[in-house]
Amino acid sequence: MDTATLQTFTSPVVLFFILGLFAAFVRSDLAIPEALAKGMSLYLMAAIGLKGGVAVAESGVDSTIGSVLLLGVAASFLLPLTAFAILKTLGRLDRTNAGAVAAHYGSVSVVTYVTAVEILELSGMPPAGYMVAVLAAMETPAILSGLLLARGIGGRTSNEQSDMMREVFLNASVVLLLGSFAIGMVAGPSGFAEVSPFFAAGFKGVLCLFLLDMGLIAARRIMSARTLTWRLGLIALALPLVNGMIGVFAGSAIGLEVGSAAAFGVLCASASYIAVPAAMRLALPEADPGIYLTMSLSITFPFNILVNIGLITATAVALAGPIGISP
Amino acid sequence: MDTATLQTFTSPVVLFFILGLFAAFVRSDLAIPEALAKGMSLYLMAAIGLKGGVAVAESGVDSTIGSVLLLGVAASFLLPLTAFAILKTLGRLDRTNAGAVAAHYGSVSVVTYVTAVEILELSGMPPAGYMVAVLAAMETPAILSGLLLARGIGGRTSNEQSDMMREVFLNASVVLLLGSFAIGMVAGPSGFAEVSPFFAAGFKGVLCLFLLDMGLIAARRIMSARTLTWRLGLIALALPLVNGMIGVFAGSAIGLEVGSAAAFGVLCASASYIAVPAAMRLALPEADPGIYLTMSLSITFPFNILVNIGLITATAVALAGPIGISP
Amino acid sequence: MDTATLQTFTSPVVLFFILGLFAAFVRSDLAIPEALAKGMSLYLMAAIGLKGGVAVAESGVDSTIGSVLLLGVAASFLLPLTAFAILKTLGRLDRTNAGAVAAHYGSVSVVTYVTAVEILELSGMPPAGYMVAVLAAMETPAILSGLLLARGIGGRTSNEQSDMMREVFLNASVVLLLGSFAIGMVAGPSGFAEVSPFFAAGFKGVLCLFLLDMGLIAARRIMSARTLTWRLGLIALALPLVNGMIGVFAGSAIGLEVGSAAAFGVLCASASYIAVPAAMRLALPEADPGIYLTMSLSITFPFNILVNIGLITATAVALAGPIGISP
Amino acid sequence: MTETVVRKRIEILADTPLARRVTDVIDQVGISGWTVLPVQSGSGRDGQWREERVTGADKSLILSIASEEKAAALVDALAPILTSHGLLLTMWNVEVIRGERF
Amino acid sequence: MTETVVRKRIEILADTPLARRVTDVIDQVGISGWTVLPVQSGSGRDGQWREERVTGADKSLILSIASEEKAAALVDALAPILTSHGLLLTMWNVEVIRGERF
Amino acid sequence: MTETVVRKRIEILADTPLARRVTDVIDQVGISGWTVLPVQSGSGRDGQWREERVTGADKSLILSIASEEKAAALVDALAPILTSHGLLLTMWNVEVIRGERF
Ligand SMILES: Nc1ncnc2c1ncn2[C@@H]1O[C@H](COP(=O)(O)O)[C@@H](O)[C@H]1O
Ligand SMILES: Nc1ncnc2c1ncn2[C@@H]1O[C@H](COP(=O)(O)O)[C@@H](O)[C@H]1O
Ligand SMILES: Nc1ncnc2c1ncn2[C@@H]1O[C@H](COP(=O)(O)O)[C@@H](O)[C@H]1O
Ligand code: NA
Ligand code: NA
Ligand code: NA
Repeated sequence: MDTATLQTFTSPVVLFFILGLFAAFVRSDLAIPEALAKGMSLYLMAAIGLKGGVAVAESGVDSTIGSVLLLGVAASFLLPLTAFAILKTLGRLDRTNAGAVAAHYGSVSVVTYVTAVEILELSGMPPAGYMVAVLAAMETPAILSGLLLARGIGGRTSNEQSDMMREVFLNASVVLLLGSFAIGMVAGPSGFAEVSPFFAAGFKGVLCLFLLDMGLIAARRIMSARTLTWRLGLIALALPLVNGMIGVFAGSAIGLEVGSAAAFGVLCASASYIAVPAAMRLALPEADPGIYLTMSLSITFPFNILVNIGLITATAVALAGPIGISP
Repeated sequence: MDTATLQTFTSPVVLFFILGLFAAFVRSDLAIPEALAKGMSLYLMAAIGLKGGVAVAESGVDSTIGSVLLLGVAASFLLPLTAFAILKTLGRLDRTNAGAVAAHYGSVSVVTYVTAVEILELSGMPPAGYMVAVLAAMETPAILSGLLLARGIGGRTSNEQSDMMREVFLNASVVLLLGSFAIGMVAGPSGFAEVSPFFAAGFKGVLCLFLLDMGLIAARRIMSARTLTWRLGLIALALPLVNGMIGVFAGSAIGLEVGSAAAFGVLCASASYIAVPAAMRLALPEADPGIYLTMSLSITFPFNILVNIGLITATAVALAGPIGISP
Repeated sequence: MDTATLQTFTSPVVLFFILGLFAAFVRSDLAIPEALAKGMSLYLMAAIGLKGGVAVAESGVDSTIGSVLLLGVAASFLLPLTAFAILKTLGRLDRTNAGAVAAHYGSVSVVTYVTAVEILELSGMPPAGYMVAVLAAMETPAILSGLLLARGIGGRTSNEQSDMMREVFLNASVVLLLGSFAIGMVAGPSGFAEVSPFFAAGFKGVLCLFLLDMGLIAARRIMSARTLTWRLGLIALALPLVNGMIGVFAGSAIGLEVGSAAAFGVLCASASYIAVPAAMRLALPEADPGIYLTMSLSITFPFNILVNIGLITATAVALAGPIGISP
Repeated sequence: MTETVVRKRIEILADTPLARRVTDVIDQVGISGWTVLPVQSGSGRDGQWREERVTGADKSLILSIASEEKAAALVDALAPILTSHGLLLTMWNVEVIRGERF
Repeated sequence: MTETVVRKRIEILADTPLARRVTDVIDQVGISGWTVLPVQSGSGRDGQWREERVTGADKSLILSIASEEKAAALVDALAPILTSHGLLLTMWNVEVIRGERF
Repeated sequence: MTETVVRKRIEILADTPLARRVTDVIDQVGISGWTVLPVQSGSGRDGQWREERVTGADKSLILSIASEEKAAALVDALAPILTSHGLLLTMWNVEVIRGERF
């Protein structure tokens, strides 16, 4: 844990996120143009996909890949259930809003994952390349699960239904992540070498600027949040803690090595703020983005980056026992 | 041919283009912000210009440069003539639209050229640096030629005339390509060294994302095309085939080495979708962009990237004889 | 001087600026999307801040840093006084406009500084890392000074007052420069190594494209300037000359080594066109941006880049005496 | 004097992810077209927002020109989802040339 | 037939750095909201301009829907700074649904 | 009560490469200015389009405030190229402050 925590707070990546939070809190007019922020998020997804695909091409497929994919899909589909129960009872949300929020916590945040990978690599525990496929696989089951919770089966016209399904299975993140993953597998290490100055060497720098922007957005959003209660604020801290622990235990249980188990914990702990909000806007327009975006983006995301990645890593290391600690 | 074809389909550059086509065909909402796409196209032009200029500064001017420049200008001016005839008769277009389309096929596509260079370099046959000057020289004669075909001499007010001439000779691509080429020549290899991490190392990665976007745009355009007939679709395949062969034979005939001859073939085969559409919108507003953009961007461009570059390279290799084949 | 002048005109960075000027003067439609230009300016500030912070972390704090910071603040606050006097008498501006223009000349231009650093480094005279802190410190005193000159103390509601103070002390450039500087100091050389392919290797290339855009903007602005007199044009050349000399003498006097003395001269010579115009628009909306932006951006900025950096460097070298010249 | 006719101009502010739902309705009531403009920021009962393309929290302004009847049909079609989808609709008379298109 | 009521639509073109001053006034006169659109270029007595985000020389279009009285209050509140701040204000009647919001 | 006068507001949707042709005409008929807004996507008889800045297939919205006579002159001047250039023009009355400018 020490290593990971230290890495967290001297890593430029995390420091830029803190700078963004700070700038927004003091009401500076610093802002990243949205076209650029969008472009950076596409770049990060393409790069992480490629890298994962190349790693799989290089190392071949680990025997655990099947079980971890299955585990990921199950987690994405099931984690919203407990979240939904908590949000309705303790959080006092109506069914629609509880379902919408729950979907966010079942799904994953690409940037949280990427930041965790940076920190794990610095600590000498890189996760396996196929974890990118797990990341992609976990994006969407939670959306279905959240929708079922929010309004049961049935309803909608078939036109809306097909819109929704397209949004769920062919949303930009899923297509780009899996597409780049496939490209990485086909091109392999030699093909990737050509583009690695752009996609590998530039990666952390882009991540810095992107996290600067996320810091700005997260802080501005919470400062103008009107519909967030303290109950929901606490839940937005508790869910990543609990889900992260579930994830890291389950990951260790099925035999993932320490880096991958930590990464899986982070995936469970993370909450989506790109793919799921867009899907919810379409599928549950009555749900309030002021609730689900503020919880996932302004509370859970910073908590994961600044605290929870460190906790999860420490837990994974502890679970792996003394042999698991490698420099 | 084998090598080039293989390189084509394992190159991340081409694979990202295919991903873009795929994403659009399945109606994913993946999209690159237009400000970024525009920026990437400017970057690519500046980089290719610089690289060409530095190569010329390094190697000095080949004795063939004069003749290939002349050949390029002639091709750009004359290729629209046959295209026009075919478009009016077989394609059943009126004079205005036939002239507008013909201009596109005489002119060149920077990105097709750049992709060809990547593939040629991977196959060990890099074209000469001065081919960038040929590329720039071929952009505009076709515009004049297409306009003459579309409405003869005369017409327009002198104000419109001067607007048009500015658009033709000082359009962004020409200025940026030739300007960067000149900068490359002045700065030379040592000056270029300072900026090469940005302009050289990052090049292929940017090309990947740009081709992802071009794939999206090309596929979306053809899916919503309303005015394109199957006759025009076939012509959009035939013209690059024929023009490419003309180019590679002519290039070999004047003594270009195999990489440059292939590159010249690709220039002849390629159809503009940046400089010429803008000029046509101004000069022939009555012509239908639904025809000329769909043909050049949605049919000819993918055909060139996926098939024709390979064919042209194979032909250039064959023409060069057994001695020309180097790994 | 020879070296620096030569470096100036074979550096791609400067050549791209000239290309921008040229393209605008011949009325080419070349344009960089504004979202991208804004993004590049943020990137440049983050990179220069980081680099400075890392340099300070590496070398420790020079004994002169306190005095040069003080000198910088004083220069920023005092240089507007002479400028104001000249602008009111010789320039025939009213009090409001004279104060607004004067603020620009007391403050600094990040990109002029960055370009000077490039040229100084190529000439083997890199300025000290802490000069970035001086740059940040000099941004805002001039704004206060210019406002005092324009309308004395008093006036405004407290609401407007606080708006203004936020704009002055927490404007985007100051926060980003100082924030990145702090991150560079915390992360140190090892933390910076992770992100250096993005922030260090890519720097000069981005600067090329940014200066291309600045060339376009500077030239277009002067071509459509309606309120600029030849008197003001001359003052926009004289002020950087005089302020630059004051700066380089003062810098040498307090014992800065030759590169830092030159850099300090450039800071004094440079005129803001990012932070100050925004502050003036808010604080002095009656002042005419057609005057202050045209003077600082279209006359002083190109003059500094193309001529004055060379002059100031030569002066710094001369002042340092024969011993000061190191390769 | 070029002749003009009077048509309705309808402008609808919607969250970008919901814009397609609005344009689908415009197509369904038989209006000949629509145009979408970008929006940068705003403020309403739910507080302020700024364009946040990354999270999809940005808005678009959809404008459409239509005859009085088709405009009324559009308003009727949108009325039920106006509140649930947070749409803002304004409508007024404009003069257009070549009015037979609309 | 969905019922509509008549409100004022006010649009104000302002330099982006000054936009917040305008929206503050809108908030102060008690109007329920506003929306900001980006602007690309323009031409007036001071010559042409193009969006220049780097130097802050870009403009924004602020639109607001309000009742007749609140619109008049807004116009009165903005009138004194209209010239000094270079604002351009236009206003007209529009039909809106759920007019009680404005 | 601030005094307002009535002027025409004209808005023209044009392909971006053709926008300068429109603004040239505005200048020629003696109108004091114009403002250009970006446009993102649209749909008409020729099908849907999305902003495609790379190929120049994007549109702009040009707005201009003018007196009734100058507006009529503008409409007359644009009428001949309206169809060939694919322009969409709408026009309506607005109240403006400091109306002598227009
Ligand atoms: N009824 C309409 N309302 C709003 N915009 C329209 C309308 N009809 C056409 N447009 C716009 O004008 C463009 C060209 O239309 P068209 O000439 O019909 O293809 C479309 O792509 C839309 O952006
Ligand atoms: N009176 C108004 N005038 C202009 N835009 C408004 C107005 N009220 C609301 N809006 C816009 O509509 C969005 C949603 O409003 P609301 O539903 O009131 O939160 C706001 O963020 C504004 O962009
Ligand atoms: N008649 C007009 N119609 C539309 N926009 C105008 C008009 N006059 C001025 N503008 C806009 O307002 C800005 C400032 O105008 P001015 O104060 O006249 O320089 C111009 O750059 C245009 O964007
Ligand atoms: Na999760
Ligand atoms: Na060609
Ligand atoms: Na200065």
